[in-house]
Amino acid sequence: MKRETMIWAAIMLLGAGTLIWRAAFTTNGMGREYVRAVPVGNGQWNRYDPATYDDYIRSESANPNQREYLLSIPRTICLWIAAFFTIAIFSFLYRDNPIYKIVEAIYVGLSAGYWMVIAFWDVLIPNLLGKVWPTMIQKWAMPGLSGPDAKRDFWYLIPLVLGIMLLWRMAPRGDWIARWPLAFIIGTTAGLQLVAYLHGDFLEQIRSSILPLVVNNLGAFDFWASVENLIVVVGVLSCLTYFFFSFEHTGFVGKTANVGIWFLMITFGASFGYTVMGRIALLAIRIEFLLDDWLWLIDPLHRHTR
Amino acid sequence: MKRTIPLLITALGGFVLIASYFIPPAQSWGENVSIWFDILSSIAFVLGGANLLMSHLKSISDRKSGWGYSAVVLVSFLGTLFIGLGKIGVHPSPQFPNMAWTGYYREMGSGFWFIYQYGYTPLTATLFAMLAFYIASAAFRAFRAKNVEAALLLGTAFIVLLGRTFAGVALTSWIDPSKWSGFKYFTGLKIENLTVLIMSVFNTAGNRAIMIGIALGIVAASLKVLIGADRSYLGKD
Amino acid sequence: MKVWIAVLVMWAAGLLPVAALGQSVAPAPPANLTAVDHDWDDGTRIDLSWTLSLGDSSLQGYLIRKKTAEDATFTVVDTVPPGTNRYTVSDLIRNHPYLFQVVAISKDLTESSPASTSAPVAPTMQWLDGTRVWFLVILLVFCGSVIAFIELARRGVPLKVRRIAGLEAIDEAVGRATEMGRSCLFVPGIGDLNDMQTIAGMSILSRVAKTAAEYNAQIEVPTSHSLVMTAGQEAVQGAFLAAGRPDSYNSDKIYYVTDEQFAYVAHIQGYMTREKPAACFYMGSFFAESLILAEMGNAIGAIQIAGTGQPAQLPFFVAACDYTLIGEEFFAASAYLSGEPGQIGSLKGQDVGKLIVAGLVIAGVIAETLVVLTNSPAMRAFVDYLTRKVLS
Amino acid sequence: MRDFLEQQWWLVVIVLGSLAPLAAQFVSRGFLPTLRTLDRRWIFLLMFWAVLVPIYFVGVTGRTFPEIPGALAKATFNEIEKLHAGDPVLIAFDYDPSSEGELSPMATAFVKQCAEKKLKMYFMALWPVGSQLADATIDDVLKSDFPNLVYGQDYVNLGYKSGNEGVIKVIVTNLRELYTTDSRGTPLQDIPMMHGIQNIQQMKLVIDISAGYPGIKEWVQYAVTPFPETIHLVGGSTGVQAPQLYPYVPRQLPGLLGAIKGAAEYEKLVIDKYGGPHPNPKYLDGLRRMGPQLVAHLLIIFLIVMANILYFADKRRESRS
Repeated sequence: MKRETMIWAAIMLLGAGTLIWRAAFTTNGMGREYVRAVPVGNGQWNRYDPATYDDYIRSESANPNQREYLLSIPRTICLWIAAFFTIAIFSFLYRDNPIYKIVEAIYVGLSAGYWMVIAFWDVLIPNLLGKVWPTMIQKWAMPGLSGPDAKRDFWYLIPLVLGIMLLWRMAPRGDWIARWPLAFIIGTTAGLQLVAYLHGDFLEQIRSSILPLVVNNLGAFDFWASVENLIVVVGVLSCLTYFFFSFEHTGFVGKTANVGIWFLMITFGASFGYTVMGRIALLAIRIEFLLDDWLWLIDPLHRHTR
Repeated sequence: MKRTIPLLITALGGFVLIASYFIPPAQSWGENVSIWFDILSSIAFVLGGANLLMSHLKSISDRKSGWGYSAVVLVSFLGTLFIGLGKIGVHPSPQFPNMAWTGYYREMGSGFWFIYQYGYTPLTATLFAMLAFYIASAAFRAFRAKNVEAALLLGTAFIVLLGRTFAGVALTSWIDPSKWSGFKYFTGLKIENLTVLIMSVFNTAGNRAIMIGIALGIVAASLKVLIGADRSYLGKD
Repeated sequence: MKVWIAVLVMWAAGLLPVAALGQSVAPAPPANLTAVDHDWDDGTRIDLSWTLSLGDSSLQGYLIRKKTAEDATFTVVDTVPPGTNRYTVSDLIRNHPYLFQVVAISKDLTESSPASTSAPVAPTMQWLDGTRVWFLVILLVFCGSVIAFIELARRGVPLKVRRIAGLEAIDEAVGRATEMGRSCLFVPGIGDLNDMQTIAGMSILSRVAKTAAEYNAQIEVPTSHSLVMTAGQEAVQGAFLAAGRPDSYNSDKIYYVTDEQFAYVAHIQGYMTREKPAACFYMGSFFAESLILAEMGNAIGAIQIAGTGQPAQLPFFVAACDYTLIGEEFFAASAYLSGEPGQIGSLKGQDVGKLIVAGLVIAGVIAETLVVLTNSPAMRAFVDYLTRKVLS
Repeated sequence: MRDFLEQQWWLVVIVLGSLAPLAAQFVSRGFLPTLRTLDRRWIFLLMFWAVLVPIYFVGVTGRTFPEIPGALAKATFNEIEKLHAGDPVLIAFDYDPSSEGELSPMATAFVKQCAEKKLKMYFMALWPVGSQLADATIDDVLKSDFPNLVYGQDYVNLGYKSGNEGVIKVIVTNLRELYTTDSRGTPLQDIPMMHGIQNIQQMKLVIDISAGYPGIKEWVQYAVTPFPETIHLVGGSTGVQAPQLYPYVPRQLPGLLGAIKGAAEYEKLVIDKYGGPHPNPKYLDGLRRMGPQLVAHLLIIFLIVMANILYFADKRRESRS
């Protein structure tokens, strides 16, 4: 254990040294974020759009006194933090460690807050308070909300009341009252999904399984297309047999169910194989972030070469 | 009172919505209920947030092992809430320069934008990217031809994977009708065509049956909830 | 055809001004255009019918246009092939008057003079949606059979159902966790309570929690939505009460993590490596995180049982878990586990549904094949009715 | 390759150094025993290098990995190849920036091939941003590499029209019902190449680059199905969408490029024929992005083979004992 710690400490020191050397003592450096200042309104304040080192150098060589393209210190710091996050998460693949634990804690807290902020500004304000007290919301945060003649929509008192009942759970007594909104949600979900799945998936899938077993293609018998249709129909029916609950999987039913399992396995194998490409693309994007955006080791889009 | 009324609410809510599907004047009710659901789930954030606060405060005050991480959770949670709800760093909307709160809370350059851009996004993308590693280790461990089913799973995945590389295409490129006319009956065996066949025939059949089954399962499960046969979500009293 | 080639040749030479097209002979127009409100709908459709153009056989087709009473110009709705003399315009605004026009188009795309409706017609709404009547029948048959079997079962008629491997493993898994003195982890997925999969997962949670209470095993339920946490607390509390151990219930074990999919997973995988639960259950709506969870569970050597109705995630659970409840089995699980006759009855109802599917598919396939083989118009009509009306 | 290894020696050292303990295990404990108890972290590490090294290699050298075009890419290429100079083709950009990674290499290559074939290109879009993406591709390919092509005579961007499949339904018989100007607002009668174009059945080929709805599926349903003899369609699609389109191949959709793999195969065909000895790197986007994909796929295939070798070796040993 002791030796391992030392090896890791050495690797980290070496890595940190390389980073400092690269950032500070090479011609191009690495990991800096540039911005372009764009005046907004009547020039009351500037918006800072992302720009590249390349933009900056070009504009600087045209006019050394330009103030349009700038190095952004906060964004540069944040870029390094983002790179740290990336490496910290990947470090979990080796083993659980304090750095991962810290980043995990940051991530959990940050994302919980993130979604609550979104729910507040995107749902509660426009869809609840904006409906129940439109004028107040207009005066405060959303002047454009539902036009100048916004009227109260009293239907929205229902979710408001249900919501308050839900929050009653935190009260010391009578927390059973929270079951009412829960029952409302579960009941309406059941109703909506019952109809949606039966009308959508169920009928749709039956309809698309109705295929001719003999395919006529421009007047000629198309053997392969016919075989394909036959396979689809047999496949659907045998998989359904597999799902049958009333019979044990023995005898004829068992054999058909077995064919069904084969179809399912082929389906799963195909989906698995097909998904690999997308997952690798995700990893490639992360590694490109590290090599390109942060380390400036590669530059396919010519963003940070002189 | 504690169980009967919720059961009634469940049944009433569900059956009314089912009926409304067939009655044109009521067909928009479902959408309204979906909006209400979003509102309720947003209000419920208070419960989730309180739960998060309490459990981490408790582990800090109990000095449980790893309580320091709980402190980190709390700091990042409250910090994000403060920056996001307070619209820190957000400028007022250009149309209403005198109203401080009119700016868009995710405006570029604002505090919340920084959190999104340099915290949320890289963290999410990196965790998502871990799948590339797990998919490799799962393939190594699970894809062994132990029986017919496993062999089919493995074989199909193998063909599809191979078809995604130039090696797979090269392997069957000798099936070329221009070299020998007899090959025209066998072009279906070329690996790229085989992939198409697997995806469009076998995969279609399997997925169709799964979807029909799921639809039936959802209908039966919904019905059990609505008629009160399954009331496990109500607890006991 | 010849005209067509001539047009192409002239066009290719760049000689043909648009106006030249207008010089070809206009086809005979359709006549007697009538528009009536479509019966039994939600007030968005109007039926058109007209008499065919005299030169119908040499047409490219008919062009249908609509406009509201206040619009200045007509807009195109659709084109239909020659020989068609009726059309239902859909996606109209309820109780809003419309005017319609039908013109014949010749093969060289010359338009005839239009046949127009004389007075505006407004689509109106009826109290029953006629397009959904067949669906209502299917719904009633299916739901009726589920309820009928539940009733039968409650009256004591014995119903037999087959075994499902993954479900019998649940007891074993909880038992093993108890022996090892480790906890059971139950992950209800990342769906909210507006997804039946989550609700079905809650049902299974209550059974697993009951088993855990009986064995006196620890159960840990991290959730990614506040509402799911609330429902989960109700379910587990109820289960502990039913098992006769209300004192062992600890609401802290059913807690909220975060709404963010991957942060939730980051937490769970951290929890798994640190606490090493002996049994992991993944029951609910899962997305890309399925493989992260299942691989993690595998690495710590837990027994893993998964069930979901997300077809895209089944391959990963199948590859990495000990048992996977595939689609319908997942929804059946809570009925099995409950052991209540009423719930078992619902499974029989589901089988009736599958029989309906098989019957419809077989009938449809035979009819569709006969259409190709015999070209019989009656068969054609039957298939059309089946696919367009019954299954629409 | 040798130059790369010599100049980037430090990467070689890191990669080999990190794998040295694994190699040592194989040597000291034997092949099968090591494989049997293989720590999955070695697989993680292999995967990491399998993705990182190709990205770095391609990024530094600008060279790409080999690619052999499959039947579908060849069919797509040939559908365009068999047209004659001056034939009109419609190119629909039905995607948005979120799928640019997969689709923009296809778009670039499609436009390049059409320009090389001297076809008349009509751009349009059913997705709001599609029109801008078409303009970007025009700038990138036509304006910089084919400066003698003239807007309005050799290519035109008709722009975006809302209405999804409704647009297709109308323009198959009457283009001017919906389009009266191009995307810049020029009336169609002032655009020379629009003279005589009444509907898209006059197009010799429709090329759709699609990321979902509306996209290839709608083009098949509302353009190819009603007019199978006059409208020919080929397309490029995202990996997620491709399986849903396979049922239309080859009858209604003779050519289909799926995901980055399809893009790379097609790029290879276009570059081999028209790229010259030193193709411009902007035509190699797909091939570049295939680098990590290829090595990672080969790694997974290799792992599956290893797993089965191990499994069958163990089975034989069991049955012997």
